[in-house]
Amino acid sequence: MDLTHSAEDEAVRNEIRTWLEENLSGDFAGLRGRGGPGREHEAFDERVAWDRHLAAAGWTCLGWPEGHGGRGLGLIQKVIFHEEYAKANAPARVGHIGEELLGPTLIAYGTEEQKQRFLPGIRNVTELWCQGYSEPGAGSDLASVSTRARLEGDSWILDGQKVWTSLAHVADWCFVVARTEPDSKRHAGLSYLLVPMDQPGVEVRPIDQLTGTSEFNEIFFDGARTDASLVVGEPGEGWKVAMATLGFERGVSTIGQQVGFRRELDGVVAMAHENGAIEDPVIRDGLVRARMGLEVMRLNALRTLAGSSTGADEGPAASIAKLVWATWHRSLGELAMEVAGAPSLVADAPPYDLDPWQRLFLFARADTIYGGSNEIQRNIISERVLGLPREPRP
Amino acid sequence: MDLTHSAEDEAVRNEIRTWLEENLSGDFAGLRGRGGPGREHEAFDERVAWDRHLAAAGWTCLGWPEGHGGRGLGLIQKVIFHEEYAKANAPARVGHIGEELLGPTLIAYGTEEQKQRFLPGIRNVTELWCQGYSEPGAGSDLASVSTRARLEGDSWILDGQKVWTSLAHVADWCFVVARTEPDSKRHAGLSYLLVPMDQPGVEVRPIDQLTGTSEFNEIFFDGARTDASLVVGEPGEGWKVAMATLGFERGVSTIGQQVGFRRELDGVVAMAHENGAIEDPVIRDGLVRARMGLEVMRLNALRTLAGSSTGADEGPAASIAKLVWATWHRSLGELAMEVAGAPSLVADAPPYDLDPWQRLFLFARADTIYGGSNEIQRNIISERVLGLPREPRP
Amino acid sequence: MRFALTEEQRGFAEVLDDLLAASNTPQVVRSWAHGDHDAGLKLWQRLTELGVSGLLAPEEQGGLDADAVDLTVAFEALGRHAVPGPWVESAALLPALLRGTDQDEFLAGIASGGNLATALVTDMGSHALDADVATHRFVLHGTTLYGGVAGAVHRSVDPARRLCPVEAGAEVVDLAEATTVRAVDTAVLACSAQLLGAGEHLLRAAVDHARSRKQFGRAIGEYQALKHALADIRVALDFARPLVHVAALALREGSSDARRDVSAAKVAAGDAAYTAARTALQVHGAIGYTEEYDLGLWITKVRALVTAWGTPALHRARVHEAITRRPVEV
Amino acid sequence: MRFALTEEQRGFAEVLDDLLAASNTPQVVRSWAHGDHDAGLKLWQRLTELGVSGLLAPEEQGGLDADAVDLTVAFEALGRHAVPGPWVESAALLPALLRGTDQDEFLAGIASGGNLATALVTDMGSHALDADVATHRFVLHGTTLYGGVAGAVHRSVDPARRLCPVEAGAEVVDLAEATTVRAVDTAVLACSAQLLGAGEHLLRAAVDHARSRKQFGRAIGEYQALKHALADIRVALDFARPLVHVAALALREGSSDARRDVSAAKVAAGDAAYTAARTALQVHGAIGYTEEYDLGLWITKVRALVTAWGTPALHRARVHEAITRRPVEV
Repeated sequence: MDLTHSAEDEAVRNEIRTWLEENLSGDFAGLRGRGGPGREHEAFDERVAWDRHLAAAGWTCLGWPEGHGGRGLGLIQKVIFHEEYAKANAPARVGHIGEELLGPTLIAYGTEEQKQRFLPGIRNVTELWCQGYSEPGAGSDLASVSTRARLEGDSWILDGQKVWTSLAHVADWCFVVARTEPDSKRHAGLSYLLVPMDQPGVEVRPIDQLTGTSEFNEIFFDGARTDASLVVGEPGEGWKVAMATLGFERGVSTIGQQVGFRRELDGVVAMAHENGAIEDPVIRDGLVRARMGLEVMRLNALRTLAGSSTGADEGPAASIAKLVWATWHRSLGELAMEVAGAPSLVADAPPYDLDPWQRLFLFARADTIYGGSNEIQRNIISERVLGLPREPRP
Repeated sequence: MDLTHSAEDEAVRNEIRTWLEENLSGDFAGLRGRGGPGREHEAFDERVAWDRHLAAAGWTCLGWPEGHGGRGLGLIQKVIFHEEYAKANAPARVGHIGEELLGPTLIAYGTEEQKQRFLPGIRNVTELWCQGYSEPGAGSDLASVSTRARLEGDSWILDGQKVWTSLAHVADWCFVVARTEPDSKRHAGLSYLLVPMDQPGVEVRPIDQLTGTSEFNEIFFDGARTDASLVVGEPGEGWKVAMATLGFERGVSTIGQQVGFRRELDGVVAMAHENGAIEDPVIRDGLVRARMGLEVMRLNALRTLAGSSTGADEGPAASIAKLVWATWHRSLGELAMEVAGAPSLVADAPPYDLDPWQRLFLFARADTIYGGSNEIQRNIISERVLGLPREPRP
Repeated sequence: MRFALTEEQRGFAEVLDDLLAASNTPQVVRSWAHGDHDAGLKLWQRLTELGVSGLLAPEEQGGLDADAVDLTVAFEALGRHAVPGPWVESAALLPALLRGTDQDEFLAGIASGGNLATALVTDMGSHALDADVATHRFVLHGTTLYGGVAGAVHRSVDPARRLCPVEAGAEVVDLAEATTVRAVDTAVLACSAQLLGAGEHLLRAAVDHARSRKQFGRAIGEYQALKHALADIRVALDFARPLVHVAALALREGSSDARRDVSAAKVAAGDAAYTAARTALQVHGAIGYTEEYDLGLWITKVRALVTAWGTPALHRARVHEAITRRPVEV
Repeated sequence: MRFALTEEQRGFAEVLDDLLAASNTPQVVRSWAHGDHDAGLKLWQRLTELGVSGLLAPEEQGGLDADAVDLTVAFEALGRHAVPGPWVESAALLPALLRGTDQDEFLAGIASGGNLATALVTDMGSHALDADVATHRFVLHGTTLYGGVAGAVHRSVDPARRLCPVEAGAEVVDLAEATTVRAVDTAVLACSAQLLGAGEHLLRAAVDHARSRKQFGRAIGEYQALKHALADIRVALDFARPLVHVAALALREGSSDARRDVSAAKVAAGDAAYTAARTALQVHGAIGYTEEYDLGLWITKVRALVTAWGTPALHRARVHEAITRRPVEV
């Protein structure tokens, strides 16, 4: 057991760090700290340019095989990239849905044609993707999808509605889970389709949120079309492919996320020192717990990394990590507001209407809901790790 | 809305206080603070004598109608009695199961003969009772009772086992819920029987607990007999009677209980001041929270009192109170042990092997289990107060 | 000894609830948040007709001479329906400050609903609520009440609470310390009652949603984890309310423990309402987080009220101090 | 970079588990609690043969020269099986104190299992564990190690931990402060690992019970409230273990943060084990509270270990102090 990096890994770290220092400058200097959950609207076009700049230098899709345009980096080096990226306060990526979710799914399940058609666009950030999973009234229950698709000649025709779709208003394509066998139930009869967004049958409506921003959207499919060949995996077996995508969602970027959390926590601590809130023993204890919680999340991620080479089932580990970070982040938001005190009530004008602590508070509350609610995670842990019986289903 | 007592109530308070001062003296002086949950073994015979002394002076069964040997006191005056009784640190009562549970049940459901036969013994503390509800493997699920009783000639014959029976080893009688219709299920086919303990077919075995004491028992019925007339309510309708008894269990004595809690809390606070634990901000915050929690329990009891004349359903209010006091008391036990620190680990010899804080810790943990677990209470609140659906039953 | 609302008080609460339930308050709140005060001012008048604004004003000036318990009844209803406007300032703080001074005309205006007053209490913040629409603005600094000069409106974390910086102008009156303490405590009490009411609404919304929304083929309200979380909110609210009432009694009786009791009420009501907001959001899922859904009106309101009129840290510290000052009392 | 146990360490844990699972440790614990040490001493010898007692002793004295990570592996197994005896003192504290002194013979006796040593660390308590059966008794006061003279055995909240007051006798050796700090930290670490192991056992017992016990016609493990409570324990233990391992690494590397890391590990492992005990009791219901049921052996053990080797308050204060000393680091 050791926590030190090999010389080779340190060399990768230095390369990344140096490149970021040199490149997050000039036009890009102002992008530090921009974007991210609750702030996806910030400097969007500039961040697209930055992502393409990263791509040109070969810093996208690091873990993909070299044959598909990646660098074939191992887990630890990917973690190092994310750590350095977060430490440099580099802007939130715009292409992450394609890079982290669809790309690996296509590499695993896509046809040769699909890979050739789509992987370069993801890798070079020339095509942006969004994820069409959630539906109104379905929430965490993906298997109750009711968006329908039917094959007519050379095309799939889609009708239905998706919701909570991040970045749909800027995406070129959407990967959609749709019911392609009319009377099928639950997990059966679903297909995983790739659908172009720029067409008459697709309408995107932003959802205004309590943060005053609207990075989530509803998508309405009304006779939307896509080519018959653009189904990933066999028709009717979309559930398996969709689950694989969800698996990729729990990637190494959590380590980078923690660097961001650390920056937020440091900010709250600094504010507590400035305004004297640190003298309140309850707040002080909360800050110490938050610090310890963050350390534990970091260590857990490192441990998960060490274990991931063993091929063990990572679903439960991901559930544990999600449950903990979501709860931690919500608590930090609450703590930040308590530290800030009365001044935390005043805001400026939209869309930049909230200071970082208000945004942290409002957005972090949603963490325990998105990406699988706390309740779902606890079910997974109790059933898959502890072996407790499933709840009776009607 | 007011929290002051009428002159009449204050007169009752003075009468009780004076009587207790004068009578908790001489031979009885040493009984102050003896007995109670986790300490029922303490000075038992002397406490029986004390209870009979109370009875002789007319201080038992205060709320019973005068015709049955009670005083017909109202709720508030009963509360005042319990407050003063607890403030005087008078010993825990030995006859409370008869007085608070069986007596009211007989008054409501018993035959005239049953009342004449049993109420005087309860009122004068010449016959002690225990409650035969729980069974091995049944726990909170009273309806799954499997102790059987059949009518043979003039007698009920009982076979089966009860468990967690307080004071069974000293009781003269037991009220037993038994299945009297062989193939009946759940709530149907149960009867509520009064069974003498001193007979060959009844065996009592004490259950040793982590506290080193054993106030709970198992009762084995092996052809135990009781007279055919000693069924309360109709045969087969024991569920209704048993539920009524449980209703009486949530009586006004909670206010007295809170006075006892206050004494425990004061002791923990004093210890924290003595050994410096009060300087730990987390412990200090815990103590303040405990103090506030206790105040809230007191106010809630007063509010429930005010509402109880309206005849509203008191089950949920009782569930709320139970959930809160059990959780509060468990936390106090934990806090006490943290305040006590390393010295809390050392104990003396059994059966007085634990200091008050150790006993508080070990016993209070059980509070969240006995008398309906926290889980059961939350089910009741969510279903009966909030109107949420019941869980599906198989 | 009767620790319960009187029949009159329960009737008052029902009348207020009936009015407010029929007033489409979510729409009133949204308009108010956008600076369109018409509907809110109409509602102000109708509540005034029921006596809300004049509760604490003297009878001679058209008020009701009601007590602090009555006040909690009214403010719980205001919180339950998320009524916008400077109610705490107009109906609690200022009447409590100015009773017995020479400000009879002002108090008569409060009771008649003609005066909409707001105030900045300098040791609790730097902004005053809704100073843009108020007819009177004040600054309470120490024991002195000044007229106030308001700056531009800022949006706040609760868009329906429009906050303005206010500077002290001419002195209005210098007060006894006991009066200012009592008046500010009365405002804190009113805020606590609002929190309770908002918490009740959030619980009810969460329960309604849990009963109707299905997931994995069952009403989500059948799931035990959710049921128990909602039960815990019911408990938290049921245990905060008596603290609010006791604090009201302490203020009414002029008890020396009033400040401690008010702080305890604010902490408990804030915690309960906050937990209700958190759980309501969790129960609703992502939809509870959208602006178009009414739930957010109460969630942001609770967020603001938890911090307004003294942060939890401030009130917790007061309770700590009051309790640990007398060692035997912790 | 590999934050995981080595294959050898996992193998070591398995070998220990196999031995202990076959040793009827609940019976050993009960006998030990009644002062009948035979079975416990036999188990001590068998664990010694596997190297547990000599882990930290130098190779020259027959020890294994193992590191603090190995130590946590062994003590987690001891905790999982509730093994009684002065293991922390004999296998962690004293070897860490006496390595590099002239106490070669004593260390050789530790490694061979012939020496059963106990010690009172005066700033953490006033009693020593199992001094009645120990072959050597010590008192560590400041940086000086003395021989110890034991008084009568007291029962403790965990009956299998027999505590004796001990008075300091002749001085054995005066040590560098760094050595004593490191040795006591090593003992705290061992105790933390024991807590983890005990917590794991309690979780497993609760899960087994929840799967087999039926109530209202369903296995109680189907009820979501219970499932989620058990899931939370799984999470708490999974998140305490890395802190224990990091503290072990810090001790191994001689990091200046070692004391803070050890305290953080003790707090986290204690909290997790304590929650496991509380939930296991809740899951079992009243039967978990009886003396005849094995569960109680672990519950009282956890209760004792949470307070032993520094109370939660002490370790929490150390973490607070270490973290807030450097403002930017909180």
